[in-house]
Amino acid sequence: MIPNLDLKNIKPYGDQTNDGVIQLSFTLPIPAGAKAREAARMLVESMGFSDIQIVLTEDIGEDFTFFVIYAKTNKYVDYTSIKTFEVEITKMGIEEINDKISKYLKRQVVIVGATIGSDAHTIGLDSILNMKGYHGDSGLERYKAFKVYNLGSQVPPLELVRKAREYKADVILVSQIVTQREIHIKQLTDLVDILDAEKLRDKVLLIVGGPRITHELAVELGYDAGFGAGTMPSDVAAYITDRILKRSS
Amino acid sequence: MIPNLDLKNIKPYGDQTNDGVIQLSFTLPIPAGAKAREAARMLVESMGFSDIQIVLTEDIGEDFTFFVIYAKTNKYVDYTSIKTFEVEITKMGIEEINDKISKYLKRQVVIVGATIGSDAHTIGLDSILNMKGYHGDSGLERYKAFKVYNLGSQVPPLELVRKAREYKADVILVSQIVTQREIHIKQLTDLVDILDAEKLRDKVLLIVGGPRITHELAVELGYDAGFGAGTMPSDVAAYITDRILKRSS
Amino acid sequence: MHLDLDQNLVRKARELAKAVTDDVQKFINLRSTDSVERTVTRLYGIDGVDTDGIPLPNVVVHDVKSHDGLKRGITYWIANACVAKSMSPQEIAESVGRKEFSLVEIRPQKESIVAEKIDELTEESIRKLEKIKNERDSMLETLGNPNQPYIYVIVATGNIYEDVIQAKAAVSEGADIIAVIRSTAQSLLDFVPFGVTTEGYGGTYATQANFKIMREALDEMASKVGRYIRLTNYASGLCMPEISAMAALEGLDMLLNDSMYGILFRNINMMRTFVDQYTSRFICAFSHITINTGEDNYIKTSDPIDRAHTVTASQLINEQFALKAGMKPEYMGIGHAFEIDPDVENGLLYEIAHALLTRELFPNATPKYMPPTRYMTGNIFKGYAQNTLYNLVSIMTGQSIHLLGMLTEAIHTPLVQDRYLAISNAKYVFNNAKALGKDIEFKKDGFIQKEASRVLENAISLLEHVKEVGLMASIEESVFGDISRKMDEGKGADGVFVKDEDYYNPIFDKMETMVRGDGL
Amino acid sequence: MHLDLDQNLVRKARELAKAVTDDVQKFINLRSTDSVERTVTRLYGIDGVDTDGIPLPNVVVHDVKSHDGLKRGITYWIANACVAKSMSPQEIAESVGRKEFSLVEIRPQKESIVAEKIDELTEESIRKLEKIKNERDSMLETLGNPNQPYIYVIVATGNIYEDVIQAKAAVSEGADIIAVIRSTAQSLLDFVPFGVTTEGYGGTYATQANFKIMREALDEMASKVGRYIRLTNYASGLCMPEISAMAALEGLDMLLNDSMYGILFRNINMMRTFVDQYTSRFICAFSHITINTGEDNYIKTSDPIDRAHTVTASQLINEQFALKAGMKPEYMGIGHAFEIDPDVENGLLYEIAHALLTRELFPNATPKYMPPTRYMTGNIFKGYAQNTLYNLVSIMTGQSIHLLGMLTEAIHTPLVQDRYLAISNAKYVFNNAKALGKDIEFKKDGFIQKEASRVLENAISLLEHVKEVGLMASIEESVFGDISRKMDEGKGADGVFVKDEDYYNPIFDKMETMVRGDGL
Ligand code: B12
Ligand code: B12
Ligand SMILES: Cc1ncc(COP(=O)(O)O)c(C=O)c1O
Ligand SMILES: Cc1ncc(COP(=O)(O)O)c(C=O)c1O
Repeated sequence: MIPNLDLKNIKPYGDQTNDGVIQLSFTLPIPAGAKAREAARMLVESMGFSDIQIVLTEDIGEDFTFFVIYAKTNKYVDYTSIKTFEVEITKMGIEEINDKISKYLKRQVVIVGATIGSDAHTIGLDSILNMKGYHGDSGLERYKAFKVYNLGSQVPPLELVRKAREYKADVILVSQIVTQREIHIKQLTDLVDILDAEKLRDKVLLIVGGPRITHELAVELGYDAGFGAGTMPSDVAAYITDRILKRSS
Repeated sequence: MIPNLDLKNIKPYGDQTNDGVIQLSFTLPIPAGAKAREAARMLVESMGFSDIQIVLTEDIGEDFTFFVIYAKTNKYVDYTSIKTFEVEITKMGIEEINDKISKYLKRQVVIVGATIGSDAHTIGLDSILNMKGYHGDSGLERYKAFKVYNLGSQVPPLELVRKAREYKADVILVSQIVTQREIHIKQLTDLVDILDAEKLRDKVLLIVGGPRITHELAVELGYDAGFGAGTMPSDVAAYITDRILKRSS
Repeated sequence: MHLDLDQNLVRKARELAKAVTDDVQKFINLRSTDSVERTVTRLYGIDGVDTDGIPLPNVVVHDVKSHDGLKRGITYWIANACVAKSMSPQEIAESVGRKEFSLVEIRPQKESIVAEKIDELTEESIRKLEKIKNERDSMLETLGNPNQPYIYVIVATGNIYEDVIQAKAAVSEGADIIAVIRSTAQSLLDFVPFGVTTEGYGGTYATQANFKIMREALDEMASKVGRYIRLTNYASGLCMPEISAMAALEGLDMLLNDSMYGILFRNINMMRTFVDQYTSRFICAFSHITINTGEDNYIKTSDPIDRAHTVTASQLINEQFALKAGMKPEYMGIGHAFEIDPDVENGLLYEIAHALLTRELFPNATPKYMPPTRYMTGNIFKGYAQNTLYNLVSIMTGQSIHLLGMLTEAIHTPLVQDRYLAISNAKYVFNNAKALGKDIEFKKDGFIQKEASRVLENAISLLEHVKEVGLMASIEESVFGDISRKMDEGKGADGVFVKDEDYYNPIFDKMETMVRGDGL
Repeated sequence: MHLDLDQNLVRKARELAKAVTDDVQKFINLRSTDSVERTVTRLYGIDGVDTDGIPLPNVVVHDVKSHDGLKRGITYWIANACVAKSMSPQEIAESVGRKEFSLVEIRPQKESIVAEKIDELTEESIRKLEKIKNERDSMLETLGNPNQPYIYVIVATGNIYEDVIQAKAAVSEGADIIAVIRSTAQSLLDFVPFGVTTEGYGGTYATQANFKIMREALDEMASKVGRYIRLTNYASGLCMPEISAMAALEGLDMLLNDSMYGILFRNINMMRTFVDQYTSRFICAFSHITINTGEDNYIKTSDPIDRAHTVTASQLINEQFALKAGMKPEYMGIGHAFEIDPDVENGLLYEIAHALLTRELFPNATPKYMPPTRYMTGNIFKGYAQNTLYNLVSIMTGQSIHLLGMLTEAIHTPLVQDRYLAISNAKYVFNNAKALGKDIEFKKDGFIQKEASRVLENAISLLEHVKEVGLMASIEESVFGDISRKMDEGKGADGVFVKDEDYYNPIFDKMETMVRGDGL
């Protein structure tokens, strides 16, 4: 780290310590020109920026104006006070997991996975579940400790819950990739509501993943955990193992 | 323009009218990870953003973390109230200018130009002064109405003032390109101070230009006008003509 | 720039693909589907919804089907009802919608009069389609075709009015083609939504009303910018042929239309898709609508280098299916994509080899080249660099339809400025590297030439296998996109039926003859 | 990838450049300058400032000059004083700084003793330089040379400590070369500032203390990343040879050093620059410091296509001057740039032709390729695309030293993330297009081959003219960079003098012999 950095006053670093430089770009729905530039400047100023350099003002057609701006923020964060809210994972190897599960649970953990609702993106979930895994990290199917049912895509929440019951699932893994107009929130909430209604919620470990998912959001929606972009299957495996063993003990 | 736009509440347009979407990028001098991400989120939130999507968190070495973020601002601007502060120019052709000057001033306007102080960037000033001009728009030397002395680069302010007196300049054109650590402010202020001290300030039209110059800044520093990126020589010519004729009448 | 392909291999590949599709076409010829029949009703002018919001084409076809009359084809029933009730097909449909009567229960009218009615309706419908097509063709001629590669961008706000705003901005920046992306999972709806829509997820519903609104907006822009602007939508999923008909009626220029996409990526029943794609394609052929095939999707789920030959094999299959539907090569937007992991050493050389292979295998087609998507990340700057190289490969290898990559591909559907940035990138690169393809040659048996041959040879092996086991069985074996689909599973299977001996569909017979006959 | 240049033309061009520089070298050989003499004092160990902050090398040389003793060379005076006062050169200089005595007033000591003293000082100094050079060479060998093109980035904060922070980050991201940009207009200072500096405009003052701080930081990083990291600064302006000496003493690897840049772009007196560049270059040759010539600057003020041949002509002149200073081609970073307006049709083909011309004309040199700057704008995205194509041309044409373009070139000196983005862009393109240059050929007499020949032919015509009128007169005619400079004008003219017959400068004589003799 930079020597003598004041951790209570962390600011962006551009060219110099604490200069606060940030790059912004956006479009205003007004015709290009001095007035548009002034509007952009005022907008950025109202966010607490100074030294506002509007480096691009571009007419992008139909009275839209695109701006690129560099400016210095007067905001800072107190790094010492930051609490992060994330899934706690203690890394474990495949063998370690297999051993622990067979020793303490004495049977396979049953995992049901699907992308729900209108979402047809399977690649993310498959990266977690399929043998092949993700970037060289094996998927859950590779673990003897897990029995995986991958239901694929566009599974209606009701159907997923039915299958979970049928397979006596310990864990439900849901993937949500499309987030436009908050459709994922709607679909994820539906699933929790159905699980609640069917009195199954407490019986399963409920996990959601996807590139725009954060653990915080997941917990807010009533899930046990949320996994975001770049998740490794082994992290999910370790988390599941840890929680399933804690529950069963 | 977008139909029925509320001009009193102009917000950025990303995907939908008034969604307020802005792209930001910056670096924090802290190691990558959940804590850094949270710091970035807090910082952006403190600027009045919501729906904060941190789409890139990249370790760029030595405990620097680079972020790319999309978020929605809660700020807006009242477009109807915007006053712009810019040089007023009434476009005039070369012939028109030559005629007017010869008719009313009855002599050539004497113009002295230089990039001052440590600044060696001549291309901008040359674009305004040289015959060749800028993007097909002829430079001031092309106008019969003007007698141009281009002193080149790195001219000490004192020297510039000496030459201006020697040539009996009506107009002084200064260029400033390098702005790091506000060196241009210092050099521009020096020039005004010297002109003041020599009691020449009121006798000349004093104009500054450069990619980071705004009219507002120029006036603040005691100049008559400021010209920014993409200035056309013909605009400068029209401005000079207008002001010189007003003065002489 | 030449790959120096062995022309015997090229011929062989094409023959294999022909053999593969000949087999499937036999199945197709015996069958029709609910959506094919709905398409007929649309061409006879049936539109709108009943009080429950169900589209009248569905109402009518469902009515006949539930009374077991569909195997004869919908045409007879409509014409019979028109004669009996002295109503237009639309009035008939509305009455059925109000449950006033069932078509099958109407007493059969005099055969010659019904036949006359059918001829009259058919004639009228075909004239209408021809008029629209001719208007488009002449507008294209008047305004002139832009240079290739055509700049193709999508709008996907979910709200047709916002789509229009953004499409217009894109056209004024230089877009040649506007594609309105459909709302998530519309392909799985067994009906086409009706009316104007302002809510959608990841796109805007494809409806005829939306088609019309966008077409008008683009025509307005076209005369403003003095350049013909093409409009694109999707004829995929359970309503392939209906959407083709709607597109023909509203003067669209292009449709995403693949002979296998629905099967593989939407888990739609095979037979349903094969039958539907055939009808949708001769409509396109008839109306001069360019199709865009979907091979880009294969290398989203499987490795773009190892499985490059599956793209080639599928392109050849798509071509043969299109030829069977009477389509001329110039209307075939053969799909492929720039999808190799940017971290692969010499990835650019692979991309050049693959892109040029498509170009050289289909010299008279208008290949549709798709941008990087799966290896795009939240690093929008890197994404912009990836798109720069993609644009370069496109201009070097002479692609025809060029879908622009968006720097925010991994984040959201394009913002208005994303599209601007994409267009200016493409314009920069296309102009800056204009003659590059013409000025370079590849080393004889060098990296690029060898890679292209490798892909072609593997495609031939694959096609040989497919020919042996049959296309349907090989789809079960997941040869494409690493995805397996079973013959009689999948959505919409119940919408397929074997035509009776008295099946009668004169409008399609006529269109088929016209597209195949005089090569119109 | 070949341009198929006419090798007779290449030979001819080189001969012309040699003839042009032969003439100038005659002038050079007769003269010395204040800064050449100050360089000698530095090599004899004189450093530091007097109480007014004036560097002691300046103090000493000024002392001798003001007493009219400089034409004999500074060496004699220092050695004489050392003997007389039994002091080291540094002690002597400090005393002069305190105005205790003037060197010229000291009584001449016994000649043989003075001569012995001179030999001793010279020996010691040369041993020191050799030790530093050898240490560098062996560190380079141990850690290994990175692949070419070397990734070269600048730091320019004005504060050496911030520079270090950012340089380290850059190295950990993949930079191979760090250049510390100098503060605006340092080239016009007729002295080298002393000590650590934390304030500068557009860069950080080049001082020996700053060199040392950065060298240490980079060596630390080098062992961390297991890659030799080169350090660069500027030997341009009024202190060319002094900075070369300082760089040699601190183990720098590269210096921006051009035989005409100061004349053209800094309005420094011609003779001053020609003499200074010669000394600075044999120091570089001696210490294995790679020079970077500045032809990129020409096409910042003149048109990059029309005036491309001025770049070529100047490169050949720079090469000849370097050869005269005993420099081996591998230490010649022959400069050129990617500066064509991005809106030019086929601009990329011109860039390829020009870049490859440099590469093929100087097969054993390490060309230094400069990124787009003048057509960079506030559109940072477009800038990133321009840099992507620049990176592509560099890897295709096999450049050696590759200065990275910054997406914010038109805005500010690089932010820490700008450098990261630049490095990742270069790494992406270099890897992705690794073998492209080897896999392609240009059409015989196509666009690129013809363009390269055109430039070479024009360069020959220009050199013919220059040979006729002489280099100095042609500079008056503004043949380079459209800039005219008069023979006896310009800054620093008063620092040039003709050497007396008794001029004596054994350390330089020795270095010259060594670099030229055994080709060390
Ligand atoms: C491939 C792809 C497709 C393929 C999907 C094929 C398939 N079988 O999956 C096809 C072509 C079918 C497709 C279609 C569409 N797509 Co799409 N698609 C993509 C694309 C290019 C890559 C996604 C991907 O595979 N990433 C790689 C995987 C490995 O990453 P990942 O999903 O983030 O998964 C990781 C983590 O998130 C996590 N994770 C994910 N799920 C889970 C689950 C659990 C339990 C856990 C623990 C972890 C976890 O672990 C994974 C490994 O680290 C993205 C753009 C992009 N580059 O991201 C667009 C993208 C996701 N698609 C998008 C859209 C809009 C669509 C469509 C709706 C467009 C349309 N209207 O037609 C359609 C319809 C699909 C539908 N109904 O859902 C948008 C979504 C916008 C948004 N934010 O809402 C994107 C971002 C593109 C864009 N910019 O518009 N798409
Ligand atoms: C060319 C160039 C050089 C050339 C200059 C050659 C010359 N004879 O001018 C050389 C190589 C010498 C050079 C050197 C340096 N440069 Co320089 N250079 C540039 C570059 C690439 C282009 C500038 C240019 O010519 N633009 C084209 C002209 C036409 O545009 P313009 O200047 O904006 O002028 C227009 C308007 O602003 C206006 N205008 C300008 N002046 C005036 C005056 C009047 C009266 C009016 C009415 C209008 C007007 O009208 C013009 C036409 O529209 C820029 C980067 C960039 N792309 O902008 C960096 C840049 C300006 N340079 C920079 C730096 C730091 C330097 C150095 C200090 C680096 C160093 N430490 O060595 C040196 C030293 C120079 C010095 N002492 O000043 C920085 C400045 C950073 C900052 N904001 O402070 C830039 C932005 C590059 C960077 N990102 O680091 N540079
Ligand atoms: C041929 C084809 N149809 C349709 C789509 C779009 O998906 P959906 O099935 O949601 O319409 C694609 C996507 O790339 C495609 O290639
Ligand atoms: C050879 C050479 N020296 C020096 C410089 C830098 O400028 P300055 O004269 O300010 O040191 C350049 C700039 O490109 C250059 O090419």
